[in-house]
Amino acid sequence: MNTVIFRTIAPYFTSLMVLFSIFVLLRGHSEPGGGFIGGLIAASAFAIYGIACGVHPVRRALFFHPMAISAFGLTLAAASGLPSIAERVPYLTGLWVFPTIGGVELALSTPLVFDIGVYLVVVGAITSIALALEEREQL
Amino acid sequence: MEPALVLLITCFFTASIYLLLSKQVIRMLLGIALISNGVNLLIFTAGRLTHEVPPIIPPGALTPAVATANPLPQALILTAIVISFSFFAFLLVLSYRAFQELGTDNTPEMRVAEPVDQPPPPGGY
Amino acid sequence: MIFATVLAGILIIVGSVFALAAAVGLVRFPDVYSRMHAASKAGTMGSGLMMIALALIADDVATATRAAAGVVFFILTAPVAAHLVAKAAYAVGYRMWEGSVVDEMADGEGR
Amino acid sequence: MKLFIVNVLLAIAWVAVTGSFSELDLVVGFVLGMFALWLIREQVGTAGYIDRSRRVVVLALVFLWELTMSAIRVLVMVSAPRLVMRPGIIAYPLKVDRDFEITMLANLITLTPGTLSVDVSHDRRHLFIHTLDASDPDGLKQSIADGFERKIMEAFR
Amino acid sequence: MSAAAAFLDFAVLVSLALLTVTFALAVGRVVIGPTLPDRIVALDMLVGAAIGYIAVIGVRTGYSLYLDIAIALGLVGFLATVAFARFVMERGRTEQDRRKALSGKEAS
Amino acid sequence: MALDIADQTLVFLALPFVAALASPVAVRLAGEKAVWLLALFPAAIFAHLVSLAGPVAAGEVFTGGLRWIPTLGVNLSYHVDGLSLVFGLLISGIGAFIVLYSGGYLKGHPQLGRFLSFIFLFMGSMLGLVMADNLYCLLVLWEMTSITSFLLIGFDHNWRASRRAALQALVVTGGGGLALIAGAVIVEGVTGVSELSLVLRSGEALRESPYYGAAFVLVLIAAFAKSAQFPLHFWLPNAMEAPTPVSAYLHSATMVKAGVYLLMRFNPVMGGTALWEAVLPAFGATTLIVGTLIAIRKTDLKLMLAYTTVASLGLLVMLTGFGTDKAIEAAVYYLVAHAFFKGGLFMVAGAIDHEAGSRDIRRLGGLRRAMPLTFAAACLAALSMSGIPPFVGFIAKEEIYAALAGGDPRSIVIAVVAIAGNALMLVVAAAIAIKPFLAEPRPELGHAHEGPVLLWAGPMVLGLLGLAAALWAGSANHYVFAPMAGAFAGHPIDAHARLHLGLSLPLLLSLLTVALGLAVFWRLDAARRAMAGLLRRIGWGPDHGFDQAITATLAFSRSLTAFVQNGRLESYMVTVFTVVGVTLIAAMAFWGEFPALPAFPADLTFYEWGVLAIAFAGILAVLWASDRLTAIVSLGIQGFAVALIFILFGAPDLSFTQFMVETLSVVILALVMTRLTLHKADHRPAGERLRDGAIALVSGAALGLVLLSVTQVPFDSRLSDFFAQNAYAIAHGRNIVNVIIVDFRGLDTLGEIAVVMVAGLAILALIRIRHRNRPDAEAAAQTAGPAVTKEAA
Amino acid sequence: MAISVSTGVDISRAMVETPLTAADWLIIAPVAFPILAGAILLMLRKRVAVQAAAANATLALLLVLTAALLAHVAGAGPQTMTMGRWLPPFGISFSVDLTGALLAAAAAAVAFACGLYATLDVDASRLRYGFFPFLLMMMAGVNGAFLTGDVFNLYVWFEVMLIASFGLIVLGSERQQLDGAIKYAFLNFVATTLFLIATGYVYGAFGTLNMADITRQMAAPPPGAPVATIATLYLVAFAMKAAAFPLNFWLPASYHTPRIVVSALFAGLLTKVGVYALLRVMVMIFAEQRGLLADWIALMAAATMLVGVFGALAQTDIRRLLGFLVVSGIGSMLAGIALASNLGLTGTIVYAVHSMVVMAALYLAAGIVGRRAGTFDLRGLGGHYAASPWFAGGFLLLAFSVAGLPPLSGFWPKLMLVKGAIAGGLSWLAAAILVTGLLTTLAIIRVWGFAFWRGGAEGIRDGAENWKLPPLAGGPAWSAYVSFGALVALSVMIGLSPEPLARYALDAAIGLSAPDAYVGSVFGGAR
Ligand code: NA
Ligand code: NA
Repeated sequence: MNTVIFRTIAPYFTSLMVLFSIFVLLRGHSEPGGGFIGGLIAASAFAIYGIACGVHPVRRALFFHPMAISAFGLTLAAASGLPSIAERVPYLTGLWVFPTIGGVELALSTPLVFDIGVYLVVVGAITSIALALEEREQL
Repeated sequence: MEPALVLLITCFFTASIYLLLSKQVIRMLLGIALISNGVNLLIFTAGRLTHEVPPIIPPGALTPAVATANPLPQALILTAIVISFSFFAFLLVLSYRAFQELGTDNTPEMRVAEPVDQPPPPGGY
Repeated sequence: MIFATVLAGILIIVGSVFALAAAVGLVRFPDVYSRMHAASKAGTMGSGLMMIALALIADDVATATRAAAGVVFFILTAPVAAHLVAKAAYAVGYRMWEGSVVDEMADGEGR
Repeated sequence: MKLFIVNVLLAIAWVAVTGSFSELDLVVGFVLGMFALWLIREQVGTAGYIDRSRRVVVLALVFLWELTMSAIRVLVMVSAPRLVMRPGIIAYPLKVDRDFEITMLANLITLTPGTLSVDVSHDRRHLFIHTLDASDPDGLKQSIADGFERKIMEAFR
Repeated sequence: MSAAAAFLDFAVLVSLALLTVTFALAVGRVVIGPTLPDRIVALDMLVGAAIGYIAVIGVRTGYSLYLDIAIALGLVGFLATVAFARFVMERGRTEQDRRKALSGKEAS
Repeated sequence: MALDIADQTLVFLALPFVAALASPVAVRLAGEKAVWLLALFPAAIFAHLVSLAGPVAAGEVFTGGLRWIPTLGVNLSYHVDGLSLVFGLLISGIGAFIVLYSGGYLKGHPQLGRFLSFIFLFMGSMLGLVMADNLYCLLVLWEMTSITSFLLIGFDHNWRASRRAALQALVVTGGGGLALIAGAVIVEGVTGVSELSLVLRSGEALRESPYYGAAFVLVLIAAFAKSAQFPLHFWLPNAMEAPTPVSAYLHSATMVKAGVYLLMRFNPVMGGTALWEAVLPAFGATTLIVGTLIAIRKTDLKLMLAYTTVASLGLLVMLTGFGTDKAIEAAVYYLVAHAFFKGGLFMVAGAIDHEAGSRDIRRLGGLRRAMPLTFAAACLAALSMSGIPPFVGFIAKEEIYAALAGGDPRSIVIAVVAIAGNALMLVVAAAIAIKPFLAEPRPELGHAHEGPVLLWAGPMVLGLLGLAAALWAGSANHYVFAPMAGAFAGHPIDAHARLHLGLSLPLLLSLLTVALGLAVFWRLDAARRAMAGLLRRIGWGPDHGFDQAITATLAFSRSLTAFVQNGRLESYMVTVFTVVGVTLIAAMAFWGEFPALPAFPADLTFYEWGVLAIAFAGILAVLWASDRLTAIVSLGIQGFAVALIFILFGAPDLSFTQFMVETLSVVILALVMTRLTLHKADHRPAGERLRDGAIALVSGAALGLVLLSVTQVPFDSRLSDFFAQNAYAIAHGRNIVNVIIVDFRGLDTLGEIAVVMVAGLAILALIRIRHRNRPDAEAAAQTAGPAVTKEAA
Repeated sequence: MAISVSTGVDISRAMVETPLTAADWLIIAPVAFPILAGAILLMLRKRVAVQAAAANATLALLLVLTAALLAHVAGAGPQTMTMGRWLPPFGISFSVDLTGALLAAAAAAVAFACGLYATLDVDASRLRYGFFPFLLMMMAGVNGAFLTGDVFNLYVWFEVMLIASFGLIVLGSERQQLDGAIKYAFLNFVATTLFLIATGYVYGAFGTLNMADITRQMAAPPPGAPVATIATLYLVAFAMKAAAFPLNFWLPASYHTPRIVVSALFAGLLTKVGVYALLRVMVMIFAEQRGLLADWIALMAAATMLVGVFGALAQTDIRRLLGFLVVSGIGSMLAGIALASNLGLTGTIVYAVHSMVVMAALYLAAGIVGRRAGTFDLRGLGGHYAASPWFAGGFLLLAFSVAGLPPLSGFWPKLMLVKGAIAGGLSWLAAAILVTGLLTTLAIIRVWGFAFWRGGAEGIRDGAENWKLPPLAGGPAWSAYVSFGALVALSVMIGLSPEPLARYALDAAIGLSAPDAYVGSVFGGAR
C-alpha cells in the first residue's frame, strides 16, 4: 500500500516480529510457543512487510525462495529423526547434548532441531502463499 | 462444563453444514472454516474440560503440582488446526482460481468437468 | 506485594473501563472516522493497562519488560492501523458523518 | 554505524524480552538482531542517534501522557448523555520532511486527543487529520506545530 | 494480603464483566456495520478487548505466560487490520455499502 | 491325488500355448508354409491321446497335474476318461487340419501368424477345458475359449459386423461363464470337493441338496449360452463373420460343443432328475426346430451351416436330457459324426468362398468341374449329415431313432421333432453339396478352380473319417464310442451300433426322414420363401433383441447416471450430510446409544458463558451476514471466541495458535477476496433453505449427541498422565503440549508440516500456472458478475 | 559431550529398551524416505532436469524398501516401531502387518510405473511447480496410512495424501481441472473431517489412539461408550474416502480432469487407502460393530458396483468411464468387507492389489490413446489396434482383467468374493458381483471396439482402415510404453500365478480377523 507512514514503520515491525517469533520458537519447550506459532508470527511479519513495501523486497530479503525454505525445514525435521539410527533407537527419538559454552549450559537436542524445522516449514509456506497472493494483486 | 460446550459445538456443526449445503463456493468456505473450529472444540471437549490450569510443569518441579488441563487433545488440536488451516487456504485459493477461470462461484453453474449437456454414450459397435 | 496486587486490581478495572468506553464509542459515534478515535485510543489504553497489571502480578523483571515491550508494540501499531483504515475508507469514498464541518482533504487531493 | 546502533538496540530488546541478562543472551540477541536487520536492510533509512535518546525519552513521556488524556477524553465523551461533535478533516502543513519524522508525527497525532492522521498528501506537504472538534482548524494546526512537530525536530535533528 | 487478594478477585470479576459487555458491543458493531471499515474497526476493537481479557485471565490464574499470547495477538491483530484496510483500498466499496453510505442515515 | 510335474499328458496339454507363441515367429520366417510345421503340434497331441485310447477303453482314467492356487483349492489337474479323450481327439485332430486349412485360406494375409496364435490359444483352452479335472480350472479355460472366440470372430476388426458379432459372442458366452462361476461354487459348496473326478462320486449329495435347483439353472445357463440353445443361439450365426477356419473349428466342431460337454460331464451327478429330463429336451427340441427352419431360409452357405449347427446342438442337448443309455449312445455317435461332417462342410464352404468369391447359394453353380476334389469332400460330408449309409451320420441317426422308439408320449413328441429336424438338415446338406456344384454354371464364376491342397485336404479327410467310422464301427465302438458313452452316463455302456440295413423301426423312420427331406428340397425355393415370410411376420428375434438390450442398457445407464452423478456439488453435499445425519441418528436409536440427559452446566462462570455467547453470536453473524465480506469479518468473531475458550480451559498453546491462524485466515481471505465479485448473500429459495436447514440441524445434532454420549463415559487419562510424568523428567520440556508435539507424538507433527509445505506448494502452483486461454476466462469472469472496477491506486 | 537419551532418570517404565535392528527401519523408511526426498526435490525445484531422474530413483528404492518390508513381515509376522522410543500406546506406533505391507508394496509398484510415465506426461512447468514433490509426499501419505498403528496418525497421513493429491489434481489449472478439483477437494475435506470427528470420539471414549490398544479394549468397551455409532461414523467417513455409493460423487466428478498420470496414480492408490482404512478400523477394531452393519455394507457394495458400472456405460470420455469403473471396483472390495470371512477379506485384499495395478495401467493406456489421437472421446477414437498391436494387446489384457475374466488378475478376487458371498448366504451379493462383471465386460469391450478395433473415428467407412495416428510425442515414448507394459506384466503375473498374492492376502485376512499377532507386536514387549 502506498503510504509513507506504513512503509516507514513496517520494516521495524517486521524485525521486531521476527525477533519475537524466534523467542517464541526457542522457549516453546517450556512455555507456550514452539515452531509452529513462531513460524506463524514470522510469516505474519513478512506478510506485513510485503503489504507495506511490496513483494520484491521481501523476496530479496529472504534470499531463498520461501518454498525452498519450507522444504529445507521439512528436510531438517525429517532428518532430526535420523540420528536415532546411530543410537539404535526408533525414529524421532529425542537425543540431547548439554554442552557448556561460556559457563552456560545449553540444551541442544533433536526435538529442538525438529521444532526449528517446523518453524521454517511454516514460515516458508505461509510466506510463499502470502507473497504469491500479494503479487497477483499487484499485476 | 461439557454439555455447554457440546451445545456450542452442535451450533458450529449445524451452521457449518448449512453453509456447506449452499450453492456458493465462498459460503462453503465459511462452512469449512466453521467446521474446523467445531471439530477442534469437539476434540477438546472429548478430552474433558478443566478450568484454566495449563499443562505446564512449573519450574523446579518434575511433574505438574496440580491437575492440569489434558495436554493430549491440545496437541492433537494443534495438529488439526494447522492442517485445517492449510486446507482452508488451499480451498480458498482454489475457489478463487476456479472463479477466475470459470467465471462463477455458483456451484450449479460450475459444470465444466461434468457438463450439463453430456453426449449420450456412442451406440453401434 | 500488597501494593502491586491492589494496583493491579485498579489497573484492570480502569483498563476494562477504558475498553468499555472504546466499545461504547464504537457504538455511539456517528461515522467510521470518529469511531476510530475511540477504538485506537481508549482501546489501546485499556489493553495496555491490563497487560501492565499482569506484569505486576507476575512480580518478575522479565515479565515486566516483556509487558512493557508489548505495550510499546500496541502503541506503535494502533495509530498505524487507524491511519490505514481511515485512509482506505476515505480513498474509496466512505463519507464522513453529515454533521462534519470541514473536509480539507476533499479540496486537497483525496479522491 | 546507524545499523550498528539499531542492532545493539535489538540485542537489548532481545535480552529484555527473554528476561535473562547473561552476556551470552546479549550475544545471541545481537546475532539475531543482525539477522532481523539484515532482513529489512533495504528499507532502513536514517536511524536515531544515541545522544538524542534523552529527548526521545521526553517525547515518549509526553506522548504517554497525551495518550492517557486522549483515552480519558473518549471516556468522557462516550459517557455523556448527548454527543456533541463537530468532526472534520483538516490539512496540516508539514514542516518535517523525512519519512521517519512524518511517520512519528502522524502516529503521535493519532494517539492524542481528538485527532487522527488519515493520510499524507502525495507531495508530502500536508498531513490530513480527522478531528472530533473541527470548529477551529487553525488553532489545532498551530498547537500541533508548536507541540509534537517541534519536539520531534528537537529529538531527531 | 488476603484483603488485597480479595480486592483483586473482585477487580477481576468486575473487569471480566466489563470486558464481556465490551465484546458484546464490538460484536454488535461488526454485525451492524454498516460499512466495511466500521466492521474492521470493530474487529480491531475486539482484538484489543481480547488482549485485555487474556491479561485479566492471566491475573486471575497467576500465569504470566498469557502475556506472550496477548503480545502475539496484538501483532497479528495489526496484520488483520492492515489486510482489511488494504482490501478496502483495492476493492472499493460494495454496492450495498455504497447505498448505505450515500443515504448517510447511520448517525445516531 | 499325486501331482507330478514330469507328466507327459501335462506337457502335451501345454503344447498349444507353445505353438501360440511360436506361430507368429514361424509365419514370419516361412510364410504360410509354416502351417505344415505348426500342424505337428496338434498332431503330436492327437498321437499322444491316441496312445491313451487303449487303456481308456479298458476302463483306465488318467489323472495328474500341478498345484496352482492351493489357497483357493485350484489345481491344474487333468482327468482323461472316455468323454474327455474323444473331445480331445476331435480338438487336436480337427485342429491339425484347421491349422493346415488356415494356411491356405489366409495365404498371404499379413496377420496369419497372429491368427494362428489365436487358434492355438483357443486349442489349448479347449483342450484344457475338456481335460480339466478341477472345477475352477475348467472355469478358467471355459472363459478362455470365450475370449479366444471373441478374438477370432473379430479378426476382421475393421468390419462393424465382425466387431458386433465378437462382442455379442463374448457377452453371451462369457456371461454364461459367469453363471458357471456361481454354479461351480455351489457344486463345490455342496460336495465339498472341487475336482471333477471327486465331484462325480457325489451325485447323490448334489441331487438331493436344496441348492440343486440353483446349481442346475446356473450350469444350464452356461451350457446353453456356449452351445447356442434357443433363445441364446443368435450369437452363433453372427459368429460366421469370423474367417471360415474359425467357423469350422470353433463354431461347429469344438467350442460350441463345450456346453454339451459340460452337460455330458455333469450328467452323472446332475442328470436323471425330473428337472433335467424336462428342461433339456424342451430347450433342445425347440433349438433343433428353430435352427433347421431358419437354416432353410438362409442362402449364405455359412449361415445355413451355422443354423444347422444350432440345430444339431439342440439335438444333442435334447438327447442328453432324454437321459436313457440309448439316448446317450446316440448323442455320442451324433456328436462325433457332426464334428466330422460339419467341420468338413464349413471348410468346403470356405473353399468355395475363397475360390469363387461368393457364398450365396443362389449365385453359385457348376463348380463340379472346376473343383472336383472339393465337390467330393462336400459329398462325403453331406451324405453323412443327411444320414445316408454307409456314413457314421447314418448310424447316429439310426441310434437316435432307436433311442426314441420307446412309444411313450414324450418319446413320440421328441421323435417327431427329431425326424423333422433331420429331414430339414438333409435339405440343407443337399443344398450345400448339390447346388454350388451341380446347378447350372454361372459365367461370373469362370475363374474358379480347385484350391490348394491345404484347402481340400481337411474336408476330404474328415469326410473319409465319417465313412471310416461307420465301416470300421467295431474299433470305433471299442476305442471311441463306448468309453465316451460310459463316461457320459456314469456307468459302462456297451456301444455296439453298426451299419446294418435290416428292416426296423429306426430304418423306417430314416426312410421317412429322407423322403421328407427330398420333398422339401424339391420345393426348396418355395420353402425358403415361406420361411422368409414367416420370419418377416414375426419381425423380431433375439439377435435384434440383443441390440435393443444394449441400447436399453445404455439408455438406462445414462439416465441413472444423470440422476445420481448430476454434476452439482451442492446436491452431492446434500446427499453426504443426509447420510451422515440419518445414519448417526439411526445408529444411536437402533443400538440405544443416545446420551443421558445432562444436568445444567452450573460449573461455568458468567464470563465463560459470555465467551460462549460471543462464539454463538459469531456463528449467527456468519450465517446472517448480508454479504460475504461481512461474513468474513464475522468469521473473525467466532475464531477469537474459540481462542478465548481455549484460554479459559487451560490451553494457552491452542489459544495462541488459534489467534494466529484465525487472523491469517482472515488475511488470506481478504487478499483473495480483493478480486472476487460480490453477490448477494444466500439465494437459495425458501424451500431449499428449509431443507438444508433441516439436514444441517439433524447432522449437527447427531454429531453433538454422540459427543455428549462420549463425554458421559468415564475418562481414561493414562496417556496424559504418562505425558505429565515424563515430559520434564525424560523429555526435558516443561510445556507438556509442546513436548507431545515435538517428541511424544512428533510423527504427527512431521505429517502436519508436510501438509503445510505441500499446501504452500499447491497454492503456489494454483496461482502461478495459468492456462493458455486465460484472457477469455478472465473476460468471462468479468462479464459474469456485476462490473467492479479497481478504484484505488 | 556424549549423546544421551535422558538425564539419569529410570526410563524402563517409559521407554523401549531393546535396541533396534536394521530391519526395523524398514517400518518407517517408506514414510520418512519419500518425505525427505520430496522436500529435497522441492528445494531443487528449478532444476527440472534432475527432478524426474531423482524422483524415479526414489520411487524405485521405495519399491525395494516396501518389497523388503513385505518379505520381512511375511517371514517374521507383524512388526512394530514406536516413534520416539516411547512405550506403546504412548508414542505413535507404526504397526505393519501383511495387509499394510502388501498394499504398500503394490502402491510402490504403481507409483514407480506412474513416475516413469510422468517423464512423458508432465511438462516443465508442472515439474517446476512440484509434480514430483507432490507425488513423493502423496506416497509418504499413502504409506503412512498403510503402516501406522495410531488412529490419529492415520488421520494425519490421510491429510498428507489428500493435500498432495490436491496439488496434483490442480497442477496445470485448466478449467476442467479447476472445476473437478473443487468437487474433489470440498467433498474429500468433508470426508476427512468426519474421520477426524470419529477419532475425537474414540479418544473421548477410549482415552487412547493406538489401534492395537483400542482393539484390545474392544473386548470390553468402556461402559456406555457409543461404540456402534462411532463405528458407523467411521464407516461413513471411510466409505466416502473409498468412493462407495452414495458417497462416491467426488470421484467421477474429478478423476478425468488432471493429467492422465495423476488420474492413474489416484485410481491406483487413493480409494484403496479408504478400503484399507475400512479393513483396519471396521474389520479389525470394530469387528462386532461391523457385524451389526454387515447387511448395510453389503447393500452399499452392491449399489456401488452397479452404479459404477452403469456410470461407465453412460460415458463417452474414456477417462470418465475408467473413473466409474474405479467406483465399481470399490463395490467389490466392500463386498468382502461386508462378508468379513477369511475368503471375503482375502478377496478384498487381492482385489485391491489387482485394482491398483489394473486401473492405473488402464489410465496410462487411456493416456497413450488420448495423446496419440488427440481426444479421449470414444466417438473420435479408432485404429489403435492396427497402429500398435502390442500396446493394444496390453490394453486388451487389462480389459479382460478389469472385467474379471480368467486367467487374468481380476478373476481370482472375484471368484473369492463370489465363493465368500455364497458361503455367507448372500447369494444376491454374488449375483450382483457377477452381473457387474458382465456389464463391466460390456463397458470395457466397447472401449476396445471403438478405440482399438475400429479402423477410425466414428463415421469411418465400414471395413476401411485409413486412420493415421501420430506417434507418441511430447516426451520419451518408451517411458510410457515401458511403464504401461510393466503394469500389464504385473497384472498378467498376478493372473497366471495368483498363489503368492492369495497366500499373503489370506494370511493378511486372518491377521485382520484375529489380530492377536498384531496386538502382540505392539504390546508383546518385544519392542
Ligand atoms: Na502436532
Ligand atoms: Na504443531
